[in-house]
Amino acid sequence: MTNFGFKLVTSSRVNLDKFDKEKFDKLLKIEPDIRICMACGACTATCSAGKFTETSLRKAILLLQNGDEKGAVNKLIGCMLCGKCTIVCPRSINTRNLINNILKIYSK
Amino acid sequence: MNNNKNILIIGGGPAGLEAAIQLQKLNYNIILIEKSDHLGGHLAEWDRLFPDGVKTKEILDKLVNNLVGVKYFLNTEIDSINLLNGSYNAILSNGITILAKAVLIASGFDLFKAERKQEYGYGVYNHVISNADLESYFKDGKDQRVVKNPRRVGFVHCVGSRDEKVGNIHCSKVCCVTAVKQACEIKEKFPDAEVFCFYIDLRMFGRGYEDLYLKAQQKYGIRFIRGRVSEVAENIKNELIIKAEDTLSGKPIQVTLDLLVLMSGMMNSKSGLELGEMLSLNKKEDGFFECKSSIYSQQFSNKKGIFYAGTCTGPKTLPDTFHEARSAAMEINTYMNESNKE
Amino acid sequence: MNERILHDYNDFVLPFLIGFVFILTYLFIGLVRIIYHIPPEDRRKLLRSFINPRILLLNFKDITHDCLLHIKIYKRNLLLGYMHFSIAFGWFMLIIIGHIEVLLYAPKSTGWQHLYYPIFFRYFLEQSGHTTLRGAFFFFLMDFFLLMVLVGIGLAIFKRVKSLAFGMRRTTHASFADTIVLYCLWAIFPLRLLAEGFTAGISGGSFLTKPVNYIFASFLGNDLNIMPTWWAYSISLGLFFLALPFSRYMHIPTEPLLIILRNAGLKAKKIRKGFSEAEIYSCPSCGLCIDACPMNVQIKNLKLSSVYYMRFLRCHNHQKTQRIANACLMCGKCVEICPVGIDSCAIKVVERGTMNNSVQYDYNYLQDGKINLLSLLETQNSNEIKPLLEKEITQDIKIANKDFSSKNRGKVIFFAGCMTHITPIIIQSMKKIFAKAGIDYIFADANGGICCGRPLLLAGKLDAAKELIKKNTELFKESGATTLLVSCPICYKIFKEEYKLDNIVILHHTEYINKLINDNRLQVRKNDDTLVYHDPCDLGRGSNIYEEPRNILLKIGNLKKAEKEGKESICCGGSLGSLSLNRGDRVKITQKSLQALTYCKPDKVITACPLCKKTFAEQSEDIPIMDLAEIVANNLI
Amino acid sequence: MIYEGKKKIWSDYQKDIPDDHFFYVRSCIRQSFFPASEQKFLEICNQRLDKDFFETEKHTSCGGIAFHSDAIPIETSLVIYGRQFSLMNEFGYKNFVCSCITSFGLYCEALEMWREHPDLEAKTREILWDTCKREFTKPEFLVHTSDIIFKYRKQIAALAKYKLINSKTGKPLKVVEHIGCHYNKIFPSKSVGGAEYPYVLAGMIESWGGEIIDYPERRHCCGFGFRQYLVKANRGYSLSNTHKKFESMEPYHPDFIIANCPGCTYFMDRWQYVISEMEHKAYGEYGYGIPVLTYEEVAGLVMGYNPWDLGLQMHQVNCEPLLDKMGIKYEPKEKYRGLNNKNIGKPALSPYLK
Repeated sequence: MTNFGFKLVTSSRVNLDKFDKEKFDKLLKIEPDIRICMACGACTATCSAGKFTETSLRKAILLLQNGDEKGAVNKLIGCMLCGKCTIVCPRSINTRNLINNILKIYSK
Repeated sequence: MNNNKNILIIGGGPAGLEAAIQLQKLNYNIILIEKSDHLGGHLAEWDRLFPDGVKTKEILDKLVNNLVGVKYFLNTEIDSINLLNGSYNAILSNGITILAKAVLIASGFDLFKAERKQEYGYGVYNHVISNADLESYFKDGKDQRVVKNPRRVGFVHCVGSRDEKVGNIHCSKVCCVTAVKQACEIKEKFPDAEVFCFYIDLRMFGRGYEDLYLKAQQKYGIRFIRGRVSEVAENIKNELIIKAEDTLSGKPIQVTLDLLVLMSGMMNSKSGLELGEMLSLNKKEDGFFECKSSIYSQQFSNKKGIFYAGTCTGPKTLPDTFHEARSAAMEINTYMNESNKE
Repeated sequence: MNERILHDYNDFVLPFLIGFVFILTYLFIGLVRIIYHIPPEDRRKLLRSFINPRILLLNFKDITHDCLLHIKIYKRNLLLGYMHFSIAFGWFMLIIIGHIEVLLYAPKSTGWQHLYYPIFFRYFLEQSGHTTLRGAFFFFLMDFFLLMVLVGIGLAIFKRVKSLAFGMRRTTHASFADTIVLYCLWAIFPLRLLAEGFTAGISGGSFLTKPVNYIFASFLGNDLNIMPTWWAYSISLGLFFLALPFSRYMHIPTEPLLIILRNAGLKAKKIRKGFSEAEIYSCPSCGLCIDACPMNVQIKNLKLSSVYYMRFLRCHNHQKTQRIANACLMCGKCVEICPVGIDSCAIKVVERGTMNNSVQYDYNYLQDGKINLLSLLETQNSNEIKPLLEKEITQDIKIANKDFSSKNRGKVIFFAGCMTHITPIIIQSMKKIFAKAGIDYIFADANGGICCGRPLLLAGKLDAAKELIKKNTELFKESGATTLLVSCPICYKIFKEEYKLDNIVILHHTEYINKLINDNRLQVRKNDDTLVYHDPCDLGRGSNIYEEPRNILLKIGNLKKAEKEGKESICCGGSLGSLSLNRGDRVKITQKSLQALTYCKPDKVITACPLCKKTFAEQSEDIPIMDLAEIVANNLI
Repeated sequence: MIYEGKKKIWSDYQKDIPDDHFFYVRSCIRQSFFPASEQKFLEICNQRLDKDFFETEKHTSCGGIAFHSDAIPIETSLVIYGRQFSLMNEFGYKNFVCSCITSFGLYCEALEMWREHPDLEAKTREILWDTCKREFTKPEFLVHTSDIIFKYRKQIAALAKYKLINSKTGKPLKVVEHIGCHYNKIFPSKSVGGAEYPYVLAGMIESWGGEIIDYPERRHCCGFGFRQYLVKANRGYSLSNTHKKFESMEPYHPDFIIANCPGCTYFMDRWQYVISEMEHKAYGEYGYGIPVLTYEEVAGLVMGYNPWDLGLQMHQVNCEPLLDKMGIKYEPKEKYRGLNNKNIGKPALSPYLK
């Protein structure tokens, strides 16, 4: 093929039609709290691991809902389960159980 | 009859009706005029009310039943009105002339015309409807634009509100919670549908609103996406393809919908504005009438003997409107007593 | 009386023999299984324990205390204790004396006879002439212990009807096997009484059997009834043995084994095999842990208590065991009050491991040089660190760390912990105390630290936990300090149990403050506030610190007792131990725990754990919840 | 799609276009790549419809490409526009028509700027006088050549030899209309039909018998975007935009694309070749591409001009299938014969694009 010196760039747009409902429902069965997050970011702000690395439950939840499973996992693998987020969450989401199960269902 | 007891109420919506009822109790002669062919204003087109889904009919029946003895004309507008030694002399479109000591303007609001936001394709695409359309669908289930068992339904908040492009920088206050209410109702009607709400800010300011929001997430699994829908298109199957950004994850998103509901905001009503011209009433930049004081005396206009109630002075919830109607009645009563003493 | 055997065998002993032989073989196989599943190093431990006199003595003591005398249960409730004691001890003595009799009076008896003579001796014995003193003595003893057992049985039956009298609010539902064994147990001794009663005319008897003999003989002819009663007696015994392995009463033979294993220093390594199997069969399903479990505030959660956990483990219902393992708060109360001393929490952690240890994690960020003591800590003269921190390259930082730590020989290093960072008042109070006592300390995680690893450990993510432990250990050693001071019991427990910090002394601030006061480096003023102290799970039951906080509080206000405290204290509900328990369930626990604390309407509730403080504070409107450090700081002179 | 709804919106964007007497300026890209289009535009307007469209060799490029790639400052550009307008004035015209969308956008913007910033206008006026000794003036009407063809669409239809109808099936041809962004997205009010549902090309297609198809990415830019194309490193973005549009219109099987912007016409045509090389994919039927025509070319075909006189051979994508559909007679071997009978050579073809 002729080399043009440039290529098609893939779009960064997320297509929600392609969202994997099955996996997500599995997660919902174990920890329905994921639905009630209002993305206030308190968890991320207080996160012990967040001080050193890209850990953010808030982002992970959003990425997951946008079908970016790998991205979500990467935002959580630094978690030390210390539980600060559970305490600051205004919606009292059971964050540790959520994190643990997201990693269980979506990693590798 | 005694003109000193005449009060002209303009607008047969919740504000007008409630004020009429209260003033009637104080033995004034009320003349209420309504431009449309029915009482109740927008309330009559709505199905259920936030936050707890009360049927509008209950409220409406209450109002109309308590209306006994109030003279009202439907399909009637003001042709001309002017001050005539201390009273307002109004000539109605049905030929009748009224001399009233006080005039209560309860002319209410017009819903923003969704088609003005062309990128959303209201009136152009087959499955784009407005919040009002959805309410009437909930009432009679007739609207053909709503497909059977939609897979995905979207709600666009702030259509014609907080939008300089259409000249409305103001927030219409009630659309957020209305959207959440309607989203829940959609899920009740179509449990398998995925529902998305596209918002700029969620303004759950009222009592019970936040609970409704939580319920929408928890019970109905409605997805709230912070980001304004930028464009809507139709694919070859006549489904809607909408583009927005999930600003919280900073990702542009696209989703195919079977139904898109536009949350049209509130604007001062056209007829109200015309009346404002006739009486040279002050407006604010948002197009709604200016109250004498935005904090203390909301019921007073810049003209003696002319009072306001309801959404003609800015977007309001129904409870707000009823409070205003009642306090307007009180103010008018005081005004009548004083001016009759003179 | 001298040996005069009427018959040396009768068919009625068969049911007993069958049952007895069956249970012996069953126990033998079970024992082999358990030993087989114990990991080699533990087996060695076990063997060593047999040649260690101290442990042997301990075994003897524990077995008599727990299996015969049931001391623990006495402590709970006298009646309940006596019931267990009388049945266990009485029966035990009947067996012993039975054997002695056989040895004395039937020395010629053959092997098989050795099995059933001691049980049915009265049937095979004929008394001739008048009773010798020695004979009478044995007759008396046998009747005495029979009576003792019968009283126990009586109580047991009564307990069925009215368990509250025995201090038990809730008990477990008995399985089919349980009921059979139970009814056999109830039947055995009354039947024995009847049998021996009928035979007493011939075999002789004492204050119990003789009267029975007279009464019955008087209105029903004697000889007719002898055989049926002996048969019934033997059958009930046989049935008892046959059903035993499938019933909760399996704990009777298993418990001694458990005691031996435990004293040998063994711990649960697998969910259902080896040591934990011994624990599973030792569980008598007494249900004491149902009342102990904080989750019992909700009926729907009753089945989350340890007794059910052990049960579901026993019948391999892992769906249920996993559910319980995930929910458990790990407050350790059930372990504390368990009469058999089963550490169900340890098994739960093992089970969590099977679910979570493999869950992905990535702590590489701990290894890149960026995280070092200097970047995290703060001292009074932090201006001395700043220039060091300017240094970018990790090498320099290492050097900087070195000369820094050399400065800190003998200093106190204060580790607040994650939880304490969201209750800053505790940190402020500690700083105040340091200042007052003029202590030169370094604040290890002033700018946020690394989690201690206990939450991971509790979640069963052992490998992950190890990485955090490794990094923290590094940092502490780097610091050059000799005392590690902690404000969070969660951290404290794991520092004590899992960290190898060599010669660094680990103290919780309750111990430390107590020491400062005793050394007169701190003075506190006394006022007449009534205080109640809440024992945090990990500090009290977890680390056995009960006295220090109370000593301090006695000096500050007048300390009242909580409804339940010390070993009995109820978890605050915020515990990181539970994974799946959601807000709704936790709040109910918190409220109940708070009730128990405030039933005497104290002015303040004091605790020594940031998590407890936070959890209670959310639910307590009028009574302030304070950390111990806080109240001390407020009352410094 | 509700047609009435669209019509309603179109009615909100009526642009008054004078009927006659225009000063005509050319497009750099068009006169080099589709010269026939501009030549035929004048021919159609002046001879066939006998209107008065005047052009002079004195006019220059608007400098738009230089401007958009930050090569010249705004002041310079404004003076260039000023000079064009004063030329118009000099020859006694009041209506200004340009054949380039970039220019059209810039002229609109200039007029707007001058209106909002009188000081800027004064400056332009001054420099224009100092440099060219010319009087600064503004046109009464500023239109684009596609506006003109739109205005005359009915007359053209009256003169039509062919319709945009598939002569074999009798069905209307499916047409994708693509509007240059700078025609209506900057000043929707200055366009025919507005930005969301532009009518300028749709109107022509309608009145010549074709059927407009409305595909999801119709709003999308062709991708030229100056910097995106001119800087090679960014060219991938330029290409990807076109690719996105083609992917989106593919299921509708359009017979051809009509565009009113020089850049769009050029890139949507040429990129089809590049995509076929990269993706091994052609978007038309039977391995052909989708022809991308200028409105003059379409008008010309409808009026029965010889496709080769219209310069259809200058396109990368072969237009024969379209001509066959419309039932237009043409001489295959004439295709690449230049005016001077020399062969002008054919464009390179990829194995994946007929």
